[in-house]
Amino acid sequence: MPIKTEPVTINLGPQHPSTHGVFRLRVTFDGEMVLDAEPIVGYLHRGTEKLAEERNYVQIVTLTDRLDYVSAMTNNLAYVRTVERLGNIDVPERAKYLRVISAELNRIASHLIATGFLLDELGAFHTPLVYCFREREHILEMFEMLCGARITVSYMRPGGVLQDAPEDFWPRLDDFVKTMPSYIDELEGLITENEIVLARTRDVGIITAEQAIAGSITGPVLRSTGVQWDLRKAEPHEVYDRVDFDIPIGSVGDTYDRYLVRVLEMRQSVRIIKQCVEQIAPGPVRTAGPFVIRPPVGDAYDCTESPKGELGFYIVSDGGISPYRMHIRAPSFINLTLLREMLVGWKIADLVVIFGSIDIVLGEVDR
Amino acid sequence: MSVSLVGAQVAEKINSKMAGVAIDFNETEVWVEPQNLVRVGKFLRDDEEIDLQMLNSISAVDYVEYFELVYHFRSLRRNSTFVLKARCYGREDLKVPSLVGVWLGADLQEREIWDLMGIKFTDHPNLKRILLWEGFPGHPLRKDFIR
Amino acid sequence: MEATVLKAGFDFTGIYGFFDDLLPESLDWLAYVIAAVILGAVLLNAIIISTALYTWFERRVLGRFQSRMGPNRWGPFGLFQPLADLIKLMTKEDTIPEGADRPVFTLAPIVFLVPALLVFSVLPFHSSSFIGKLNVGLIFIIAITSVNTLGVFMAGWASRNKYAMLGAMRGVAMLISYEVPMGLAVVGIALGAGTLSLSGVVLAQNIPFILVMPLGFIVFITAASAEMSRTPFDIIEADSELGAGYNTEYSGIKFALLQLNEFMAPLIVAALVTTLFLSGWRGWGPVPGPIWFVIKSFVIVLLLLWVRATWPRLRVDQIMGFAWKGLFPLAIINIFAMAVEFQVLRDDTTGALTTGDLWIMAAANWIITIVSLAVIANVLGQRKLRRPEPVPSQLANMFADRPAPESATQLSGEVD
Amino acid sequence: MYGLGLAKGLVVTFKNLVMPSRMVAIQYPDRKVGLLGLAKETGTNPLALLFKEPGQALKAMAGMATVSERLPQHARFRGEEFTWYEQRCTGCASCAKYCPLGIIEIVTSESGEQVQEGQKYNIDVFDIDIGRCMFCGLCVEACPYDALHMGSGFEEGTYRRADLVINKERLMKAPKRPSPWFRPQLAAAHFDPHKAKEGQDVEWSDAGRHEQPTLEEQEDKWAKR
Repeated sequence: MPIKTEPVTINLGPQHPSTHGVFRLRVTFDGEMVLDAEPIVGYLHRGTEKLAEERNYVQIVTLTDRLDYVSAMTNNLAYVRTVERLGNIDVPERAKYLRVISAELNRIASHLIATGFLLDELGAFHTPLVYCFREREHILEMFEMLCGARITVSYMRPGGVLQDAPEDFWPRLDDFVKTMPSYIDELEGLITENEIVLARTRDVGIITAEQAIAGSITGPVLRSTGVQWDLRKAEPHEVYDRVDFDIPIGSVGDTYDRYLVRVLEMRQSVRIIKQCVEQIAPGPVRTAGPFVIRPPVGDAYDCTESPKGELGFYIVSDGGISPYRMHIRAPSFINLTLLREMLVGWKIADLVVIFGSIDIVLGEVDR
Repeated sequence: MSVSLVGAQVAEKINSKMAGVAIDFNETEVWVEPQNLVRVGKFLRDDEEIDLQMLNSISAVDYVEYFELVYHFRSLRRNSTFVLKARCYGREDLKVPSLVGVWLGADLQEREIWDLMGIKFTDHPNLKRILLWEGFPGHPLRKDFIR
Repeated sequence: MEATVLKAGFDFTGIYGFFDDLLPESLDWLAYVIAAVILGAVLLNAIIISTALYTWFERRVLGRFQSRMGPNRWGPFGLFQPLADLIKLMTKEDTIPEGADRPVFTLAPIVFLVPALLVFSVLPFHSSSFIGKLNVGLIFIIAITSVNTLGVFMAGWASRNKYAMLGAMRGVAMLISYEVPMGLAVVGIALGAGTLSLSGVVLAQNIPFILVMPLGFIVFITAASAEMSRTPFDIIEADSELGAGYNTEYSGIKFALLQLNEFMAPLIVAALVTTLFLSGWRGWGPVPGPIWFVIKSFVIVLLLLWVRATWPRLRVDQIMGFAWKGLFPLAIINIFAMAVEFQVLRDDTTGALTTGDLWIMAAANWIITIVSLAVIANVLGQRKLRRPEPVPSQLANMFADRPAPESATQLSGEVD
Repeated sequence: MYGLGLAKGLVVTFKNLVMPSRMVAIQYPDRKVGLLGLAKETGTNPLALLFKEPGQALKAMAGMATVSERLPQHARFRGEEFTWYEQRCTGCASCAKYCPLGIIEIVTSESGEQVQEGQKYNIDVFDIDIGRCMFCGLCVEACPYDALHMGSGFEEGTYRRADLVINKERLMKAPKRPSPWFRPQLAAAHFDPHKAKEGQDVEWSDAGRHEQPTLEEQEDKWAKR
């Protein structure tokens, strides 16, 4: 007598340890094998785009903190750049350097979290996660020096940054730049050559470069497929054209490459910060201007390379004190497009790992 | 810096292939009729010189008398960007052809626009609400949405 | 010498004799019962208290591995933490999910716990201090630890929860697979010791068996850590995948029992490994046997903790592959080598091995171990550790609009 | 060689186990100390402590002694104990206007008192609902007279939401320890609200960016116009 089997449908989430927040994945399994997967988002939808329509341009900076809440600096950067493009606001040199330094610090912090949680999903009993958080703590403390808050920084303003870094920030940053590479080495020693990690991540969840580009995938996920594309080089904003850094890429486009690209990017970020510290010169950090900005009628789209991918803001101004419409091109959200293609055919354990390697933040997915 | 394709040139190219499709243009943008979106999209993607590989972002703006769909494209090979706009008039029962067949990346973004703006994308494989729940009254990003 | 120190307290015959003298002739059976109850109570409490202390120890050590403190609030150095946990779990509502198989759901924690406790009844903590003087101790242990599988499946099935069911199915597959290498590793012990009695095994270890059969040790400790489902083999619980696996739906005192079993498992494994491979209570100097036993177990526990703190989890198919393609051949090699050596070296008349024979076996087995491990690692492992060099795809060119800078050709530079 | 990566990982975790510099956890709100730690905390040597306070010393040896501990904060920390100077406040409600959440309520009335700049207003109500506050600091940034400053606390837990509304009386009574966040004059004076002791409050005259205008300046600016 043949044994009758049938596929099982499971809702992974919204309360599940490895969905990075309130995310639901409706998965159909055949035993352990994934037959179908559908992401269901929206549990953290706060209507940021609608809220922005009734706030003035400076107040929206606080909203952008809460998009990708593990890298608020890059969100601020993308937003204020769009407003500056819309309102033709100049930025002082020193502010540009401070922006790059804080954005790169935040990129390291975000990639540390991505790596830590990826390893957590691989089942490493939180050890790499705690190590990553320990290093991230240094970055958060530096943010506290810069702007008084650790996560929701609200540091940047259209026309510069809020305030200059305090005196004790610079020795701290030097110390960080000096010690961080060795910590990354240590993290790599724990992970990169670990045979269990290799067995779990190599050739798992492959996407090709063509697929990724067609699916509008950006960021480390795109670069892991071998596409050397980074907005910091392609569209050098702020001072990225004055510093020397490389864009690491992966060879296959699997989970392991996505991890490796992030680690290599952390090293490059340290390198950028180092050069910025050498180049930065005293000066004003904010263009004098009214607190309430009234950009001319029109629209503008600007994007920066956030740790998750291309973060873009499309703002339509009607000449008033608040945007007529603000649209956020959220990389985490759009990177989910190919989730099904990546997951189908793999096992439950791989599902969790592949999903973790995309590195989404639900604040940005749901906005 | 990424180069923005010149609107006039692109409009000319589109019109030379499909007469009268590009109805308006400015420095960096081209306007087309919504029903021509898929044709234009295929052309923009496959044309050797324009070569827009990636659909970067789709936004919809409610200008009260009409809705404007804003497509931001990017060519990674040529490091160029381009903006395509389409206006659809009316408030109810708006229908726009879906670009999922041309760029897969339109999938979630079009669902989001249907959810928040209420513009239906025909031929979309899975046009459901995405951020709000099924049965939510109205489309909140419209200017006439009242809680 | 060591035999005199703790003899009276833990010896069954001693207690039995004491009560036998005390009670009248017709109540001999009562003396037997009293002795059994006393010893059972002492042992049970000792195990459960040491498990409780072990939970504290594990959490503290894992905390230190992870740059944390671990529990240190309750009592001296946080030692009362297990008590607090127990009170918390006991006062929580004991829920049974709707549609669950209630009797099975209730029975599962007990089915879990009893075999784990039974294992201790045959372990020789001291030359005369074990309770069941079982002449088939080895087989008893292999048999009794297999009951765990039933518990996993009962818990997963009765919970009426898909996650629990998945965990249970994984658990059954994995636990049954790892029984095989574990059993085969024990065969090597039986060959080397010439007996199935656990005290006999200890007495036969003139040099610890870890030196005589390193391969057996590796197979046994790996299979045992899979049996107790800890990283890298914790797919049964797999908190990042299945929530909590088979115990998803458990709460209150039932969950406490499951946790008790889970934390008892490392102690069992450590005690077993100490008995089978580290010559049990035997040691040097004036230190009494039980202390040696505890020290050796402690080392094994630390080793298990260290591994738990470091390595990620394997996937379910990789775990099965590892059992059948890795550990199983190793165990067979171990048995084969031991059998051949035994046949060659044994005394023809008594069939016993001298200490010198054991040393010869050790030397041969170390060579076999290294060679076979290298071979198996190469067969099992991805020999192709090198990956294709990353080549920038032709689909993108970041410098299409301007001359590319010099350094742009570099792919992933070193940090200067 | 296969298996080397696993060993490498073990070495890394062992390094973290034994190196005391990697133990970075901060115990909050109090820290367990041993005998040596307690002696260091009280500024005596362990032996003297053992004689003077045997109870405390034994407790410390049993791992049960605690000393209070707080996460080191930078002076610029944006915290909740808002510092408000009624002498500086004109009731212009800039802060209320720029608050993204609209949680500041200000009610003013005419005082009838005429100063040279114009009429002075009474501030009847000045409520900050910190239960909904996200401490973005825009109110402080917007204040044209440096009357409102961020504070440095983060421990204001209450049982009722109503208690989280800071009203004018509480603001006036609170110790004046403003955070130097967005207040360069305080940062230049190296004022650290976490280290400030009782009585080291910042007077209202020192808290502003602007000098008090002299009488001549006032005449130039306002009276003669």
